[in-house]
Amino acid sequence: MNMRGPALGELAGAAVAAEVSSGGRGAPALEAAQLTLRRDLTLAFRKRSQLVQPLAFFVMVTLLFPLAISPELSRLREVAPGVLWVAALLASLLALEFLFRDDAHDGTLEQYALSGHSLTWLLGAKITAHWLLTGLPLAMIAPLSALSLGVPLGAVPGIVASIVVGTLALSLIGSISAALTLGIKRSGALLPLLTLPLSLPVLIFGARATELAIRGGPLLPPLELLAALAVLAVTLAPLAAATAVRISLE
Amino acid sequence: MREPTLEVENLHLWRGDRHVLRGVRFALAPGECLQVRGANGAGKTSLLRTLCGLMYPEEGRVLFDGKDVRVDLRTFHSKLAYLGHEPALKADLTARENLLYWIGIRRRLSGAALDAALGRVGAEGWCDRLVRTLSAGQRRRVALAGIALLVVPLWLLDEPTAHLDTQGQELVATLIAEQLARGGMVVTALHHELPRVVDNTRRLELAP
Amino acid sequence: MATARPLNWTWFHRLGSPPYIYELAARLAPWFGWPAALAIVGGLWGGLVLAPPDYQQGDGFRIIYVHAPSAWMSLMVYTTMAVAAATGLIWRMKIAHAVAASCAPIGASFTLAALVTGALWGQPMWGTYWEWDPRLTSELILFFLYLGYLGLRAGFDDTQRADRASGLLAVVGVVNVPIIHYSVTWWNSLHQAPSVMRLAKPTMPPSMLVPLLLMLLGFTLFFVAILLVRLRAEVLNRERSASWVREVLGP
Amino acid sequence: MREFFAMGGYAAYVWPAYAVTLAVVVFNIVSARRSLARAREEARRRLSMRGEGS
Repeated sequence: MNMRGPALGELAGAAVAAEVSSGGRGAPALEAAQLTLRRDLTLAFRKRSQLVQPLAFFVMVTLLFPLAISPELSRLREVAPGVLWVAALLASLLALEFLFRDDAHDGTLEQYALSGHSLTWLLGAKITAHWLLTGLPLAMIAPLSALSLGVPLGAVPGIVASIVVGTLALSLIGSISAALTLGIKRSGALLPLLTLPLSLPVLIFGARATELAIRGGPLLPPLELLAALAVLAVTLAPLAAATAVRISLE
Repeated sequence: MREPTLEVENLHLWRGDRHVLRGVRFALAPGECLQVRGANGAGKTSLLRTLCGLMYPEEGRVLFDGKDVRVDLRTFHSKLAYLGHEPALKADLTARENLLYWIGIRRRLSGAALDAALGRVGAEGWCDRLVRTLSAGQRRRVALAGIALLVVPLWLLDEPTAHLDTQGQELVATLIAEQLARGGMVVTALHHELPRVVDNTRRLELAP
Repeated sequence: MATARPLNWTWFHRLGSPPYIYELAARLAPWFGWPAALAIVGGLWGGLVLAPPDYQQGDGFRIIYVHAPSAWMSLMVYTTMAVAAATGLIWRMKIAHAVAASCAPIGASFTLAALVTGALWGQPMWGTYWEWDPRLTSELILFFLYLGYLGLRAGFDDTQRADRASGLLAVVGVVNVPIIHYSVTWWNSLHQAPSVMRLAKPTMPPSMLVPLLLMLLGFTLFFVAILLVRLRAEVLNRERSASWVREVLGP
Repeated sequence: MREFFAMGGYAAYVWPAYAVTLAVVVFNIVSARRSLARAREEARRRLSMRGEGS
């Protein structure tokens, strides 16, 4: 990364004009990623509706189940893991729509691709921002829904942990399909169709971890599998998303 | 240090059935400007996007400084500034913030440099307003300030004068002239003439 | 005007040359098609007539001769598709993308066959058409992966982008298939006793095994034959404006 | 012969399974041929359009 600095400086050497006093030194990749992250967070806080919508959706869906099944907490407790995870999956799917749409529309992705930095890193930062804005709040609000489904208080830490890790994996996996559908005008049901099969392992391990948390079983094994998925997604998904974004710009 | 040059050899680009670029070739030396002209759909944008490596030509090469840009696209990208149809600005950020985030990922920015650039494009009065409240011409000016801040040898400008008034068009011409004066190169797609003829401008006509 | 579309994959010379592939596929297709027919007829005769009934499942086990080859096709075709797509993405080889695009409908249709035959086998064996057996569940997910691939392709107007985007999806999918299968198996092992159905027991007598192998061979050859025909169509669609098309199609 | 078709009482499952697979095989043959024919036709149409056009 540092090698880029001098090369650019050298080039700019002749070209640096008086009005630009600070010189043409390139920002290092990490700084660029930080800026990207900060920008997305700033934007999200200015436009809060995108932040709130998936959360409201999540709470709504989990509220529907008692109404549809029964108000008996013992029965609800049985289905709570499934309800929580399916709702989390759908909510994160809803949020995916916003991940790249605006940036593709206004030419920001183009500028990222031409920034001279690794697009993989920049998208990694974007995905991180997306997870901080959707996955993490979801995990924070999940205890409320869980308690309304008759889940004992002791299970809450385990549930929160599994949703934190699981939503990270979901954001990463979803970024691939979100990037793939960028070139399509009416993607509609395509995004879920592409994302859901790939998210299945997350659902399975996440729901199992939640179930064990409720029953008081050893929830570490499924949590570890979930973490393994997240790690794998961290290494591969930004790369795949970057490739997909480049394809959409072609 | 040898001055960087841009050479384009026999570019052919297909989009589906359409043969968009048919053997485009040119060479550009430091301090030269190439004005790409042609009717709508003649492939001006495609040419610029191929030059910067977003599109892959079926045949031909782009050489920057004697090297095929495909070999190390990232280094090449760090030496160019591209202004597309969309000015890449976020409606919910102010003009200043936009530049901070957009140009900030390319180079370190001092507040003074930012102020100077915003002043150049006449944005002192409104640079702290949200971009959503700015007119199309004002947005264009912010984008131009961004390009001016990127001190790089090669500028690729797609219709830089779009939405601009006479004064704004004058500004574009001045910025281009300055870039050329410091030994930079400019390739611009424009169907009008620049209001003030920039020296060293050559023209490339693309047939539809 | 009739500028030939440039062939940009110079190193794959002949294999990358559309007219050559178009002609080669036409010549090769019968050499796969007829042996496929022969193997399938032989396999059917062996499987339906010669093979003895299974000591547990009676004649019901004969579904294996269509279920197992269909399931094999679903995975084999997906892998072929992903390898072709990766080749196309890495070397920008249009022919490879044409191969990948030709694979998808074949694979999807056989995955559907595997699902339906699996359900029909499940009813007599498990007493229910659908059992959340890991194999069937994975097969169902694979079917959705195929649908996603086809859906993504259909979403693009221009072939180049459709090729590259759907190619990437195929590669991502093939990385995920083992993970999905593992997670489904893991999930299944928690919730119920191991499945009763055993496919292709290692102790299968030759009279049962040989027809199965013949069917597998026949289906594979059939896949290649169909792939070659579809490939010709895909090549033609991508090369409509090239001058060789005029020569090939005649007046 | 009747015994053969009865499939030891499993006829209701065995024959539909074979029928479905046969249908898929036939579908593949037909649709592959149709797509080739359509591609040819389309290419011809374009060629003739181009011939008249220029």
